[in-house]
Amino acid sequence: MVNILIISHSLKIAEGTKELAEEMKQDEVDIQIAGGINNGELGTDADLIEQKLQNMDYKDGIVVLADLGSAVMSFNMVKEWLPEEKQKLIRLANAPLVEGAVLGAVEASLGKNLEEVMATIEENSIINKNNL
Amino acid sequence: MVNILIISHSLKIAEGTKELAEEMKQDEVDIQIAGGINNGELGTDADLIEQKLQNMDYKDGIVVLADLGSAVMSFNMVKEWLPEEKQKLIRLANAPLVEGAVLGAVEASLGKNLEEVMATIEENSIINKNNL
Amino acid sequence: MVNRTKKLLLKTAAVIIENKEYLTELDAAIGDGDHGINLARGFKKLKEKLEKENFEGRDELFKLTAMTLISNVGGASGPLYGTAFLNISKVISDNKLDLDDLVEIAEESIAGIQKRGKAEAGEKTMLDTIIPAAESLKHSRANKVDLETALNNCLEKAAEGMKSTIEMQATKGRASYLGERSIGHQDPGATSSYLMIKTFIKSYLN
Amino acid sequence: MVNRTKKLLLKTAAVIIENKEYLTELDAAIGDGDHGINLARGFKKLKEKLEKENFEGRDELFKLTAMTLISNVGGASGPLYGTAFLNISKVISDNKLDLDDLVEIAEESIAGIQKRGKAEAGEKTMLDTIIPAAESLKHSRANKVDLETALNNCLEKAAEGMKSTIEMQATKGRASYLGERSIGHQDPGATSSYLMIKTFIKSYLN
Ligand SMILES: Nc1ncnc2c1ncn2[C@@H]1O[C@H](COP(=O)(O)OP(=O)(O)O)[C@@H](O)[C@H]1O
Ligand SMILES: Nc1ncnc2c1ncn2[C@@H]1O[C@H](COP(=O)(O)OP(=O)(O)O)[C@@H](O)[C@H]1O
Ligand SMILES: [Mg+2]
Ligand SMILES: [Mg+2]
Ligand SMILES: [Mg+2]
Ligand SMILES: [Mg+2]
Repeated sequence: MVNILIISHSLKIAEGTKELAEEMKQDEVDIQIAGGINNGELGTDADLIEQKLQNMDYKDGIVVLADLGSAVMSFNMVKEWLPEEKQKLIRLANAPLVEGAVLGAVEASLGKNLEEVMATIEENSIINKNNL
Repeated sequence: MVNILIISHSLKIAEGTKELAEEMKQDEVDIQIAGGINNGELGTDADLIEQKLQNMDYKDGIVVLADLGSAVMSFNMVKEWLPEEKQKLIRLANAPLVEGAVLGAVEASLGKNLEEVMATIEENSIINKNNL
Repeated sequence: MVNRTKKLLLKTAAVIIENKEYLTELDAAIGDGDHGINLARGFKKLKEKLEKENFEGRDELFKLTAMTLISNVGGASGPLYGTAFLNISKVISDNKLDLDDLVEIAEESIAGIQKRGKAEAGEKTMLDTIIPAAESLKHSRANKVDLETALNNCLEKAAEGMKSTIEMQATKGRASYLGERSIGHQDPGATSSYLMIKTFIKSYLN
Repeated sequence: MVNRTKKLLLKTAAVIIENKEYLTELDAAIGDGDHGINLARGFKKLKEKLEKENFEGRDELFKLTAMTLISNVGGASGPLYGTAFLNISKVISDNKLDLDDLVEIAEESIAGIQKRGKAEAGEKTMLDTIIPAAESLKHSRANKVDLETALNNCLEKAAEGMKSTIEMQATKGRASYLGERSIGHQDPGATSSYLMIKTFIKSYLN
């Protein structure tokens, strides 16, 4: 099963997104978060990202959702510290944080593979809010 | 100045998004939230959305960001209850919640008008996380 | 008339509250697992209000139902059922309720739900219960079927409609996220619609 | 040598901490107003660690600096400066520090920052201080300028580079959200880079 890591500058956003995504998952997808710094301030904690990526099961892949550029930068750095075969299985999605996490959780819990989950959440239609 | 309403199923997401967006704003943009139901449960509270839209200054327009379909449905309903000239100035963006709020707050605080703010946050490139 | 309608709405509230777990389980399979919780929260509030206040006309009762669901349900079914009941409140009269009225009520409900949710028949939603029920009423009217038979037929069609959602793939609402994997599960909203229609019809027939 | 470098890093920490408010104000104008806070948090931690531990070589010192900034800064400047210092730790030697070494250090810093941030010169970032400083060192080496003059020229070019960011439009980092409205403000990262370069060079010249 594909697992999901949510990286946000805000602990609240990360926690809320995890709750929202877990509501929709049908099966044992592991959704982890790395939110904020110092337990509540806004920022990215590279150590926390590393710790999560170290401990998550990555054999079927990990989809990473990040909010802003500096979170992406920290993630890219941490990713390079991992063994190469693991790096290949960890993918930063070109997807919106909240919407991508919710849809990604559903896709992953349906047993879709890494490519499939990525393809679905990277569709631009994910932000067409006016299209119910 | 264009103001911003953030509608999320999660109070935490709404609060965190407001904090993140306010960090970036350069001027007196009013960022309001309608997050969750019953002070913390996941859902959308139409009354809260109505209350926020009633009280916000809309003369330069209000950009609305919503997370999922049911938030959009509630918003559309509440919007129809408002006077027509107000309805025209309240726009639901085809934009991701968190990323749209942050970029929208910057745009609005630069004095951009409603059309300009909408155009910027509705660009698909907003979700190209891999493109620093 | 007003009192009978109030009793009907209280009965509906009781039925929804009784089925809270069942509806929630259905929603857990293809949604976020809250449909029963959502509707029970709304109808519990409605019950309290109905018990406290007195009402002049049926329109008032349905308007209260609409606004209470809108304010308290918290999920998509809030604006959907809320707008349906609001539309009903605009057309319902106090002195009669014949097949013409029932057709109008059914059509107004559908119009309200479609205004909010933009769904058509076959998208695995509450409409897949309500549209066949409305069609049945129209068919009965066209064929001058008596009211009791018309209501029995309508209930049968509503049940069929509800069950037809099992084989459908959802293309609206949260269940649509599941794509093909939404097939094989009965839609929670179609089920709550059936429960409401059944309560209305049974109480009418008694 | 190791002790001098430790002192240099402590001095750098002190300078950044002194300029916390200034850097934060610069970031408030075109970013999220935390650059000084971020760096001061990182360098305060570095100071604590430097004071507590003993070090074998300069590589160790720069590695510690890198990892401490990476772990504690919390903003884009964390991975950016962190990777720069990490690269420095890989090339720095304990026995000499001539113009060749300085060019190598400058180039490695730039490579580290570009690896993380993918920016070029002219995008209104820290690179607009560091790239001209590196070019100046290379120019001095090519022209066999003596070390003291080379360092003075380098500092001048770094200052010019920093100031050149005022007229630039940001196309990387948070300031790029402002588009044209980022013009007219000095980049916070370019400023902190200048402060660091100045500290390195002044301490070298003393
Ligand atoms: N666009 C729509 N049109 C009609 N009915 C819909 C639509 N979206 C969802 N529904 C109905 O709403 C039901 C779900 O309601 P509920 O669980 O209360 O809301 P939510 O999905 O917000 O949690 C679905 O089973 C479906 O019947
Ligand atoms: N892509 C990049 N490449 C190089 N430098 C960058 C980049 N993005 C940002 N910076 C630098 O980082 C500085 C901001 O750092 P800081 O405020 O600590 O981070 P954040 O933007 O995450 O709050 C900017 O002034 C700029 O010099
Ligand atoms: Mg639901
Ligand atoms: Mg829900
Ligand atoms: Mg900053
Ligand atoms: Mg920051």
